[in-house]
Amino acid sequence: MISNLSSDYVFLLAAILFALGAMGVVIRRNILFMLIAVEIMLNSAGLAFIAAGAKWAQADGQIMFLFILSMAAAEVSVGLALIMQIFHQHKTLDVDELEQLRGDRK
Amino acid sequence: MENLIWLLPALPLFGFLLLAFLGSKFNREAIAFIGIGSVSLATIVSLYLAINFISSPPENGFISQTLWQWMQVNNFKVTITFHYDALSLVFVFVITFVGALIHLYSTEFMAHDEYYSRFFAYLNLFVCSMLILVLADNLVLLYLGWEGVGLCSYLLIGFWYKNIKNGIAAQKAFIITRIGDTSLAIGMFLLFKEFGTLTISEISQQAVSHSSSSITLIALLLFGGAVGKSAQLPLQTWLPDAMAGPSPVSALIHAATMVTAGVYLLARMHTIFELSPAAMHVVAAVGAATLLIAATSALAQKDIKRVLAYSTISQLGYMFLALGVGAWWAAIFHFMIHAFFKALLFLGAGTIIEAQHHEHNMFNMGGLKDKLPTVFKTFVIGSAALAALPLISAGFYSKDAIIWYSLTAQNGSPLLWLVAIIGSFITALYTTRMVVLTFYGTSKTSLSYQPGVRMHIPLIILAFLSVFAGFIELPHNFGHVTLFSGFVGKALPTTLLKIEPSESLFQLIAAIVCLVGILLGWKLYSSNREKVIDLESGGLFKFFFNGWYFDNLYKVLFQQPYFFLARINKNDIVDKSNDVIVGISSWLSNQLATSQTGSMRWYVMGIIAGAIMILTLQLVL
Amino acid sequence: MDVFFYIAAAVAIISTVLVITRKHPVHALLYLIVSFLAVAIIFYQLGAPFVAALEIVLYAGAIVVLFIFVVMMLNLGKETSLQEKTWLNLSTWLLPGILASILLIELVYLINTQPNSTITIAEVDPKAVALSLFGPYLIGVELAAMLLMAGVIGAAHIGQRKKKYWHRFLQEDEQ
Amino acid sequence: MILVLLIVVLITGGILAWLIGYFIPNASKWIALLSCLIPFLITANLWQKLSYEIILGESSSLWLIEINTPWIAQLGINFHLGLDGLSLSMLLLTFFLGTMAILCSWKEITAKQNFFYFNLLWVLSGITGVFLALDLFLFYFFWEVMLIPMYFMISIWGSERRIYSSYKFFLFTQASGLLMLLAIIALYFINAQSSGVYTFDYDQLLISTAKSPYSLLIAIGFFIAFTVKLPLFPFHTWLPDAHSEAPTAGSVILAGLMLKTGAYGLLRFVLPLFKDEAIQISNWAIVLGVISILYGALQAFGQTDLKRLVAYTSVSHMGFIVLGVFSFNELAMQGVVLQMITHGISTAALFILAGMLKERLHTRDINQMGGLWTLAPQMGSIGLVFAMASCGLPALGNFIAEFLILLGAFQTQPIYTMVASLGLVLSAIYSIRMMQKVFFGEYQSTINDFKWREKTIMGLLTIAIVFVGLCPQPIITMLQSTVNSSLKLESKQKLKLESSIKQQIKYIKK
Repeated sequence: MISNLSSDYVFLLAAILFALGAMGVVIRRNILFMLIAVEIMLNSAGLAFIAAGAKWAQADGQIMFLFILSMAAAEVSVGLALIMQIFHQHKTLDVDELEQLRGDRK
Repeated sequence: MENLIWLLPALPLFGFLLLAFLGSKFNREAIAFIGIGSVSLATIVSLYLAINFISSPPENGFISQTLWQWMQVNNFKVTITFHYDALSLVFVFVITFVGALIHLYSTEFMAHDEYYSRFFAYLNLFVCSMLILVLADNLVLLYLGWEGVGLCSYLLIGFWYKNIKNGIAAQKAFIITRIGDTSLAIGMFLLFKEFGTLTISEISQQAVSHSSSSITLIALLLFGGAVGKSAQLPLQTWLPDAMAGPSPVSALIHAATMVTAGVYLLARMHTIFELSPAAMHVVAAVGAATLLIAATSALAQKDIKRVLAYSTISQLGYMFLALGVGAWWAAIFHFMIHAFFKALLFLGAGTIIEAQHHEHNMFNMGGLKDKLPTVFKTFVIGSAALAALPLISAGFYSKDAIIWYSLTAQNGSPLLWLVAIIGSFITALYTTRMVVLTFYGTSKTSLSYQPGVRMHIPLIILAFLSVFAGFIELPHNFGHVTLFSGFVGKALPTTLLKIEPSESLFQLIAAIVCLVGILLGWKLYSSNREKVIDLESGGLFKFFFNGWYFDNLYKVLFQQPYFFLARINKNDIVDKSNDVIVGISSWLSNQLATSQTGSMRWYVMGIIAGAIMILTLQLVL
Repeated sequence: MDVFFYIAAAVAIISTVLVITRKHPVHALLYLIVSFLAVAIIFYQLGAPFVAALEIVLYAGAIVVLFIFVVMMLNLGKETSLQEKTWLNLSTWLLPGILASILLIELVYLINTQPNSTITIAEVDPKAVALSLFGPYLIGVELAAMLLMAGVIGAAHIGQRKKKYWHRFLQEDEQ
Repeated sequence: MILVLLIVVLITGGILAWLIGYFIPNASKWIALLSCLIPFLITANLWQKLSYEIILGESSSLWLIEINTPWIAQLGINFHLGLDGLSLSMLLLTFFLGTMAILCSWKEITAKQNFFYFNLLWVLSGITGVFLALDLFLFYFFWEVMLIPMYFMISIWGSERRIYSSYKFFLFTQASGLLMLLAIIALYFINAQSSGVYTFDYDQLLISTAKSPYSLLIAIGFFIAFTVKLPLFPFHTWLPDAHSEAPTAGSVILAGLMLKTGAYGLLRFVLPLFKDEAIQISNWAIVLGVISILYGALQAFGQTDLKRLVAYTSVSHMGFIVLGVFSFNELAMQGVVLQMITHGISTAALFILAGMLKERLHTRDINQMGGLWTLAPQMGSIGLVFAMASCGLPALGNFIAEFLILLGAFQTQPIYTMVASLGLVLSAIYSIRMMQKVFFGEYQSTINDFKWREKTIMGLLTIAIVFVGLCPQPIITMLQSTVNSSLKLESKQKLKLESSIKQQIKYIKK
C-alpha cells in the first residue's frame, strides 16, 4: 500500500487527468474525440473517489465509482448511437456543422 | 303647526317627481296645473304658517320639525330638521310667492316649447331645494339645499341644450358656484373641529362663549361660499353668462332667490360674523367693490338681460355691504324688495324679448311705449324701485337704509358711504338708459306677439309690491314705522349705531343723487341713437362692457393651463414610465440572446468557466 | 512502494496527453486503453482490488471496445486523420489550454490547502464494498439498473436506420 | 356553516353554468343569475337576523359568525372564515353588483357564453372569499382565485387592445400579490419566533406583540399590495386599460368590487396588525392619496374614451379612501366604508351606462356622442343622476361618504384635507364635461331608449344610491363595531379575543 504522504498526489493526478480531459473536449472538433475526452474526465473523477474512499477506509468511494462506471457505460452507448445518427444524416462529425439550435436568430 | 313645515319642500318635490316620471303622459294643461299647483299650495301653507307665526309667536322664536335622523357617527349627529323662525319666514314667503308668480308667467312664456314638462320639473325641484336651504336646521342639510340649487341652476341655464353656448354658460355657472361650495364645505369642517357640532342653533349658543383664533377663518370660509353662490367679486363672472337660460329662470333663480342664498347664509350665521370684526370688514369691502364694478359694467351693456344681471350683482353688493357694516335687518329688507322689483324687471324683459322676435340688443328696440302699455307701466315702476326713486318707490326705503347704515352702523365708514352713493348714482343712470332705449325713440323691430293675461297678472302684482312693500319700514324722521325691522329683529341682532348725524340730511343727499342720475340719464340717452352709440364707443366703455375683463383673466389664469395640462397628459406619463421598463427588459433579453452562438465548444467553455468561478468562490470565501 | 505509484501516474499522464493529441482515432483509443490500465494499477495500490478489476473489465474492455466498433463502422480511417491535421492548429490550442491550466492550478491549490490527515491508506476488501452496496445504497443500485436499461433502449432506438425521411424536402436515399 | 355555503353556491354555480351551457343554450345565464341571487338573499336575511347583535356589538367573539376548521394543521393554516359588520356590508355589495353584472351582460355576451359565466361566478366566489377569510394564507388563496378568471374575462371578451391590458392587469396585481405573500410569510415567522405558535390565524396575529426591525417592511409590503389593487397614484396605470377593454360585466365587477378588496385589505390587515407602522407611513400615504385625487380628476377631464374617463374617476374616488384610512379617525373610517359601497354602486351604474352606449353606438369615443337627451331622455336623466353622484351631490350616497371622510380627516390632517377638497371642484368639472359631451349639444346618431331590462337595472341602482344617500344609518350602525376595532383594540375586545384564543388552544389539543 502506498504511504499516506503520497495519497494527496493521487488527488493531484486526478486533477491533472481531469484538466487534460477538459482540454481534450474543448480542443477537438470531432465529436468522437470529445466523447473520448469526456470518458477521461469521468475516469479521473472515479480516481478521486477511490482515493478518498481509500483515505477514509470506507467502501463509499468504491460504490460511487461503481455508479460512475454504470453511468459512463450508459452514456457512451447512447453517445455513440447519436454519433452514428449524426454521421448518417450530416455526413460529417464536425461539431461546428451542428448549430441549428442557435438562439440569436431574431 | 310644527308638523306643517315639512309640506313646504315636500309639495314642490312631489310636483317634481310627478312631472319627472310621468311628465310625458300629461298634456300641457295638466303639466301647467301641476307645476303652478304645487308651488301655490306651498305659498298657501307658507302664508298660513306666517300668519300663525306672527299672531302667536312661539316662545323661543322658532318652531322646528324633525323628519328622520340622517346620519349619526359617535358624537357627530345630523338629523333632517326644519327650523322655521322670523328670518326663514321672510325667505320662505318670498321664494314661494315670487316662485308661484313666475310659474304662472312661464306657463304662457314656455307655452310653445317642446320640453314643457322638463322645464316645470326643474323649476319645482329648484323651489324645493331652495326651501330646504332656507329651512335647514343644520349646515349639512343647508349644504344639501345649497348644492341642489346649484344643480337646478345648471340644468335651467342649459335648458335649451341644443345650442352649445347655453351648455358652456351652464357649465361655467356650476363650476364657479362649486368653488364657493367647496369653501363653504371647508368652513363647515373647521366649524365642526372648533364646535364639535354642525347644528346652527348649537353653534350660536357655543359661539358666544367660545373665543378661538379660527373664528375669522371660519367666517371668511363661509363668506367664500356666499361669494360663490351670490356672484360677488371674485366669482361673479358666471351670472351675466347665466342669462342664456329662459327669462323666468333668470327672474326666479338669478334675481330673486338663488343668488340671495349667500345673504341668507351670512344672516343665519350672524353670531360667527359678530365675533370677528375683521371678517365683517372684508364682507363690507367686497360688497362695496362688487357694487361699483357691477354698476359700471351694467352701464356699458347692450343686451337688456345682461344689464339686469349686472344690476343684480350690484344690488347684492349693497346687501353684503349692509351685512358687512352690521345692518342685518336692512340687508334682509333690501333682499325682499329687490326680489320683487328685479323679478318684475326680468319678467318684463322676457316679455319684451318674446315680443321682439327674441331680440336682446336694446339698441334694436325702441318705441314700445305705446305697443306694450301694461308692460311699459310695470317696467317703469320696477325701474323706479331699482333706481330708488325717493318717497314713492320701495327701493328708496330699502337702499336708503343701507346707505344710511353704511355710514353710521358699527363697521360703517365714510368711504363705504361714498361708494354706496356713487353706486346709487350709476344705478339711476343705467336704469334710465335701459328704460329710454327700450321704450322711447323709434321702434326698430316689429311686434310679433301680444303677451296674454297670464303674463300681465304677475307683472301687475309685482309692480304693486315694488311700490307698497316699502311702506312697512319707514325711517325715523318721517313715519318711523318699524314693522319689518321689529319682526326680523327677533332672529337677528339689532344694529347699533356708531355715530348719530342728522338722518334727514343724508336722506336728502341720497334723494338728490338719485334724481340727478335719472335726469342726466334722460338727457343723455333720449337724444338720437347715433350720438349715444359714439358716446359709448370709448375704451372705458369697452372695458366696462367686458366686466372689467375678469372673464378673460380667469380664462388665462385657470382655464387655459388646466386644458393644456389635461391635453398633454392625456395618455398619462406614469403609463409611459411603465413602457420604459418594458423597453429596458426587451433590450436586455436581445443582448443575452447573442451569447447563444450554437457552437458546442463555446458552450463547453462556458461550463468550464462556470467550474472555475465556483472554485474561485471556494477559494475566496 | 511509492515508486510504483509514480511510474503508473507518469504513464497515465503521458498516455492521456497522447490520447488528446493523436490525429488518428484508433491510435487515440489505444493510448486510452494504456491510460485506463495505469489507472487500474493505481486503484490496486490504493487498496481497491475489486474496483481495479472492474476498471480493466469495463472501462478498458467494454467502453473502448465500443468506441473501436463505432470507428470501424463509420470507417473513420485515413481522411479523418487528414481532417484532424487542419483542425488542430495553434489557435484552437490557446484558449482551452489557458482555461484548463487555470482549472488545474485551482484544483492543485485547493488540494494542497486541505490538512492531510495522518491515517495510513487501509485496504477495503470487496466484502465490505458488497455489504454497504446492498445495505444503505440499495436504491442506488436499482437506479443504476434503471439507468443502464435506459441506456440500452436509447442506444437501440437512436441507432436504427429509419426509412422515414426526417425532413419534408430533403429526400434521404437509403444508405 | 352559512359562510361556506355562500362560496360553495357560487363555485358550483360556475361549474354548472359552464357544463349545462353546452346542452341547453341559454341556461347558463339563468343558472348564473340564480347562483348569485341565492347568496344575496342569504346575506340579506343574515343582516336582519344579526341586526340585533350588530347594534349591541356584544357578540361572543369579535366575529358575528365564525367557522374555524384546521386545513393544513402542520403549518398552522386553518380554514377560518369570519363575518362582521364590514364584511357583511361588502358581501351585500358583492352579490348586488354581481346580479347587476349578470343582468347587464344578458344580451352583450354571445360568444362562449357559458365559459363567461363560469369566470364571472368564480371571480365573485374569490371576492366573497377575500371578504370572509380570517386566515392570512386563505386570504392570499382567495386573492389569487379572484384574479385568474378576471384575466380571462378581459382577454377573451374584451375589445380591441384586450390582450395588452389583460397582461398589464395580471402583471400589476400578481406582482403586488407576491409582495403580500412575502409579507405574510415574514409575519408568520416573526410571530412564530416570539410567541412560539406557528399560525396564519388573523386573531392570534392580531394580539401578538411581536416587534422586529422588519415589521415596517412588512407593513409596507401589505400597503403596496393593497394600494396597487386600490389604485393609488403611482400604481394606477393598469386601471384605465383594464376598464376600457373589459366587457361591461367585467368592468362592473372590476370597479365595483375588486377595488374594494384593496380598501378592505387596508382596513382589515394594515391598520389593526401594524398600528404604529401605519402611523409612520400615514404621512406618505395621505400625500399619495391627495395626489391621486387631483391626478385622477385631471386625467378624467382629459379623456375622450368614456370608459377610461370613468376609470380615472374611480382613481380619484379611491384617493379619498386612502386619505380617510390613514387619518385614524372614526368619522373618516365610517366615510371610507360608505365610500366603498357608494362608489361601487355609482361606478357600476356609469359602466353599465357606458356599456349600453357602446352597444348602441359601437364606440366609446365621447366626441362622436352628443345630444342623446333628445332621443333617450330616460338614459339622459339616469346619466345625470350618476354623474352628479360621482361628483358628490348631496342626497346621493357618495356625498355622505366623501363628506364624512373629509370631515374626519380634517380633524387630524387639516392642510391635506383642504387640498383634497379641491377634488370636489375638479370632480364637478369632469362630470359636467361628461354630461355635456354625451347628453347635451346637437345629436349626431340616433339611438333608442332603455328597454325594460335596462330600466330594472338602472332603477335598482338609483334606488340603492338614493337610499344610501338619504338614510345611511342602517349601514353605519352595521359598521360601528368594525370601525372601532380596526382603529383601537379597546380592552373589552381584547378580553373577548383572549377567550376565543383559549377555545382555539383547546381545539388544537383535541
